[in-house]
Amino acid sequence: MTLFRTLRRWQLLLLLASLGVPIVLMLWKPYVLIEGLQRGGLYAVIALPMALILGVVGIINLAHGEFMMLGAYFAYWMGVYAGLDPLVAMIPAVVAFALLGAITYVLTIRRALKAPELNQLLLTFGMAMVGTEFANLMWTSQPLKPHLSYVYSSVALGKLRFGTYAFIYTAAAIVLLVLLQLFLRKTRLGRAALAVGQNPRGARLVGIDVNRTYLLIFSVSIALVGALGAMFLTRHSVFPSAGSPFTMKSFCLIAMAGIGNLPGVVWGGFGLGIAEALVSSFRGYGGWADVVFFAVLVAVIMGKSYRRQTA
Amino acid sequence: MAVLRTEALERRFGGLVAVHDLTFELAENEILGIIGPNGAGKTTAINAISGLYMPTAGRIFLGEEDITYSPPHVRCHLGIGRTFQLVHPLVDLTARENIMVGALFGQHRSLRQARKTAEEIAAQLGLERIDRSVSDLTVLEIKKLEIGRALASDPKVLFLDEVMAGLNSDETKAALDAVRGIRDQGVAICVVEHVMSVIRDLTDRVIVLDGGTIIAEGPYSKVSADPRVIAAYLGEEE
Amino acid sequence: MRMTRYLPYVLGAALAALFPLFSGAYLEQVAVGMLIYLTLALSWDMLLRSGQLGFGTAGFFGLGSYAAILLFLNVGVHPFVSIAFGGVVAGVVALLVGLAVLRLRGMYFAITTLALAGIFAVVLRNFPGLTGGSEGRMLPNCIYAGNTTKIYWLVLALAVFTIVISEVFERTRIRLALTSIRNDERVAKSSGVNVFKYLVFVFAVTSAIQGLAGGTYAHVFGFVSPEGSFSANFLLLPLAMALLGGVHSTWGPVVGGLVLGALSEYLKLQIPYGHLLVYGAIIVVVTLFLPQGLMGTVRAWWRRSHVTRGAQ
Amino acid sequence: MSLKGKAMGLRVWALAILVVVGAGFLVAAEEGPIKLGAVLPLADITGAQGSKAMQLAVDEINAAGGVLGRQLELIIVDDESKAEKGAAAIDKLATVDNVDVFIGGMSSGVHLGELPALKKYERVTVWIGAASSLVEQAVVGLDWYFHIHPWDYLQGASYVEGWAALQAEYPLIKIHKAFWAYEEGAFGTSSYQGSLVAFSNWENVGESFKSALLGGGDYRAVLRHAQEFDPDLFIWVGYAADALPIMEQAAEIGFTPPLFVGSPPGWPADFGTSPLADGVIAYGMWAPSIKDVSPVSQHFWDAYIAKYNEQPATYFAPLGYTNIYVVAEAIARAGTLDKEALITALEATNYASPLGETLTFTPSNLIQHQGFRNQKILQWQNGAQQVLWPFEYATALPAYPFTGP
Repeated sequence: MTLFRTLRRWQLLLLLASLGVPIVLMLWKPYVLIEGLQRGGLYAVIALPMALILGVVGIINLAHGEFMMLGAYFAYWMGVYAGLDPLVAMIPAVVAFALLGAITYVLTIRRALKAPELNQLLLTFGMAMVGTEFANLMWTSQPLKPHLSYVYSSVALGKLRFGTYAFIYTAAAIVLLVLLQLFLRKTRLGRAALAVGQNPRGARLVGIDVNRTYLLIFSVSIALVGALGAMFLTRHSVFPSAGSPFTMKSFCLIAMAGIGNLPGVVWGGFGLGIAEALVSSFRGYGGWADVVFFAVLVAVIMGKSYRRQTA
Repeated sequence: MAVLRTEALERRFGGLVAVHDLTFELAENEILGIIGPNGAGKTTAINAISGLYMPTAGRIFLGEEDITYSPPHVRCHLGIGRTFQLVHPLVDLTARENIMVGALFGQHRSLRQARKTAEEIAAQLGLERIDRSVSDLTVLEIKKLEIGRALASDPKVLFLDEVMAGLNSDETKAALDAVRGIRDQGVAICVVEHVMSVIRDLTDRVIVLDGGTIIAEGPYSKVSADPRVIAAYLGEEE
Repeated sequence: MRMTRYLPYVLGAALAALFPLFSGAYLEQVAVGMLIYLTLALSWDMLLRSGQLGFGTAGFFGLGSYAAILLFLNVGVHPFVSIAFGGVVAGVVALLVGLAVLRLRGMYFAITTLALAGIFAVVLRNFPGLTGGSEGRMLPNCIYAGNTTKIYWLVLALAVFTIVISEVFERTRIRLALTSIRNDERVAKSSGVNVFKYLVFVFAVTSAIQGLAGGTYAHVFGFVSPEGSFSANFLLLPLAMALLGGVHSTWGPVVGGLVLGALSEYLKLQIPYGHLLVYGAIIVVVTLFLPQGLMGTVRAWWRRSHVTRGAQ
Repeated sequence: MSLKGKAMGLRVWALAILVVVGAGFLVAAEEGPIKLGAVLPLADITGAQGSKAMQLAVDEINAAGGVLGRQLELIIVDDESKAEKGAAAIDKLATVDNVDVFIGGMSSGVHLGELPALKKYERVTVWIGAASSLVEQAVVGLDWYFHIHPWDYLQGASYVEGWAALQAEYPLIKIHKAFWAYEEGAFGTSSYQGSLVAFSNWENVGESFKSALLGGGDYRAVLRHAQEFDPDLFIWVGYAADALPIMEQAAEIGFTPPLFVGSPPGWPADFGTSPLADGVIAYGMWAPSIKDVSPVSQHFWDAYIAKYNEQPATYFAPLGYTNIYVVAEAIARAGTLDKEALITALEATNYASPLGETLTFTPSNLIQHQGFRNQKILQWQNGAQQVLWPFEYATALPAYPFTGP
């Protein structure tokens, strides 16, 4: 009783919807829920490192998807030359991309942090272009994808048959979220990063090495997104422009959740994934999935702004 | 006849009540001081009256007009001018242009008139380097610029939020003269200040806020002796 | 006195207008592309001067393209009328959208405008009866039958029109309003600036310019399609041009547009395979070493050399 | 090998004779190379390999003495897959380089933007790309315009013919119901709509999906709808990036239609190495295996690999090669670069192309000079694409039905 009294009406509606919709879906179109969670997990997990960079370093990394694309190529060639499965190649990818991230930070981002804010947009836009064209020159625009038999494993429950492997994205999103939250709340470095993200000047005053924190967070994020590129490759083809749509999707998710709200990114990803899967589940309406994605996005942002004004 | 009047003004942020039951009047040609410990709700009160925050309850009248729910730019047009606690110069404009903003949008002057108004106000305030970019100006000059910008909108009521903070004694003295000069033009002034000597020398009357509401009101000499006021300030210092 | 002040502009405009006399069709065609992008870059910057980062450029460009072509094909008006209609439609839609979303700030506004562009494309694609669906619509004959010189003048007129609007923004109270909103919105409000009104106004005007550019582009190249007309190129390239040239002024985006437009064409001819890599690398390097953009750097250098000369 | 050598020898001789005859008519003043101006998207593999194959053909012809005693010069300009860049490229080739013939081409969207410029110069244009019938409407009545690639509706008609032939030849194959999954952009939609008309005797259901090329990549909703419909033939029209993921996701939900057809403009490099590929039907104009039945194709294959040390991976490579030879032979036949003579000579084209078929120009629905009209029905078998139809180029028997992994 007290619980309900403390909740406002909209919170109650939201709670009911977030519990009710999955239950209805579970009974009505179970695969929408399953595939929506899988698809949403992919959106969410790829958005998390971008959210981290935006939250702490404060830049919108337009080359985010390109780092993922390069990670996928890395995993592909690790498979060809070293015989590594992409999921195993995530380990060397973390190392390689942490290094790439650190180099990128030292050579470019650090210098741009002092410049007017929008320069970082232009800088990362240029980097995205360099990344795409580098891949294009090296490996042409022809898509590459290794054959992996485990990616189409599935189970059948009665008449319902669905893929199980793609839950790896759902799981990865949740695991990464938990790890990042633990890191940010429980470790010294993480707390320092949070402080820097909220107020770099104040953090510097209390003795935090802001530059080193930026370097760390940027490298970690790029390492993560590089490794996620390898995970992406298991179920998707890689080609030079494979990453750019994910930059946009990630940015949308972060805007929906609000800067610094990592759990919001994950729930938003799941929500959008399910919404898209639901629209697509009606034959002939798949073309409207994008509109649903954008409509949900705009509705959430507008709703939040409205609430902020009335609160 | 009061220039500005509030009735039981309240402003909440979620569960936090920053200002409540704030009722006061500002008379013509009066200099009113608002004092109180940190977090007493002084700046919130100014924000609510100037319209940056909408009040959650109560009423605000400017003269006869009810401005409780008017947007901030309309309140400016009607005659409420203000400065900000931390200086907020418009950094991409020159000093002159900063002042012109008030004249252009507060009083809807033409560009030429606004330029002239800016010159006059700068001269009145003793702001000389009028065509320099803001980054070249001293703290005192920036404070003058902020007062000038507020003044350029030709206010009936002027709120000065800690304009004396960070000035040395000579500068403070110059600033006090400037403020008196503004009052002499027929502008009612409301100053929020931490520096008690300023309040003592400048104000006709003082209201003391604590916990978002008025705990004492009257001339400085009377208020400063009020045990509740002393308690409020002592509470802050421990 | 007055004459000499405007002399450079008159000379520049005359030079631009007479460009076809000493260029061939090729350079005219390149200039047409550059001027379209320059127009978009400038309009994007005009909104940015209010502090609002708009990502709707491609969306309003595409909307204007479609409005112009559909009116032209279905009603048969003069191409100019249909281009103007494209601008009006984009402007009116922006006005309505702006009334709803211009309470948002920062990246929330940016992402919402981006989302709107996505929505336009999908909606137009899903009404194939009118819009031709995914394939789009084609003009039987495009404007001036492809005469590059006339097309150049048309697009130049569009660019000059935009430059004039931008200068009007720069030389009237609008500049002080937008700059104060950008620098400190609370100060602007308290100083009497009707922030919302100015933002909606600027958003509608710049979107209308983008719609005009879209309508012109569609008439010049003779077709509209969801993929072509709403291409992310119409957002990203203008953005890069404005930032590289230097934001918050008329001449920054203009110079950025000319420099990047010429550079991309030159690189393409020099390095057929891989010119985009060099182009991207140049953007990175310029961003790092000229953080104020080209015009900002020139202005700073000019000021510095002036000050030192004054001191001596 | 010897067959190939003989065919090549014949070609070179034929050219040489034409060259000598042509040279006889030549006015001595006509010096300098014959210029061919190509516009292609060089950042895409289609344009990159297409342009390389063009250069290969030009080098071969020049090594054999050129045309009309003059060398060929190939000038390639990147269109960057942008309409305005394509238009500027046409203007550059026409006014700066003063090319004699326009060749090249890829996307319909870019080509629509180039057409105003091409119409301005009215020079002979032999185009290998742009399949949309929207383009056909835009080039009605242009006597100097030659189009090599089949229009979208011609492809549909060709497949109707192919499936009729296959069903007649192999009675086991029966098609009554077809499900079309097409990418939602212009490419997929126009292919689907072009085919709908042609396949009116089937029960057709179509649904669009978002290609991985444009940020999609989840096909399961469409595949489930197809599974519910239970078609005899399932066909997806998308891009190479969709190929393997579609097979995986179909395997995931257990969707195994008797005929599983893919119709991308090119296949990913690894597709054949996946066991999921086995039995997948491919639509296309060309496959490497055609070299087994066509000496020209074999020669092209070997020469391309020898020159560039990579395999042709898209049919735009043999198309680019064809583009040059068609133009060069027509110039040689015409004996002049005069426009009317060249058009007449092009109309008489009869070129045994590396795509297998012999290229001639005949009228299509709206235009006079349409080149290829037929597609091929291929099948992935043991990691390679084999030709099932037309039977004259068949390299393997169909494997039927598709069983999945």
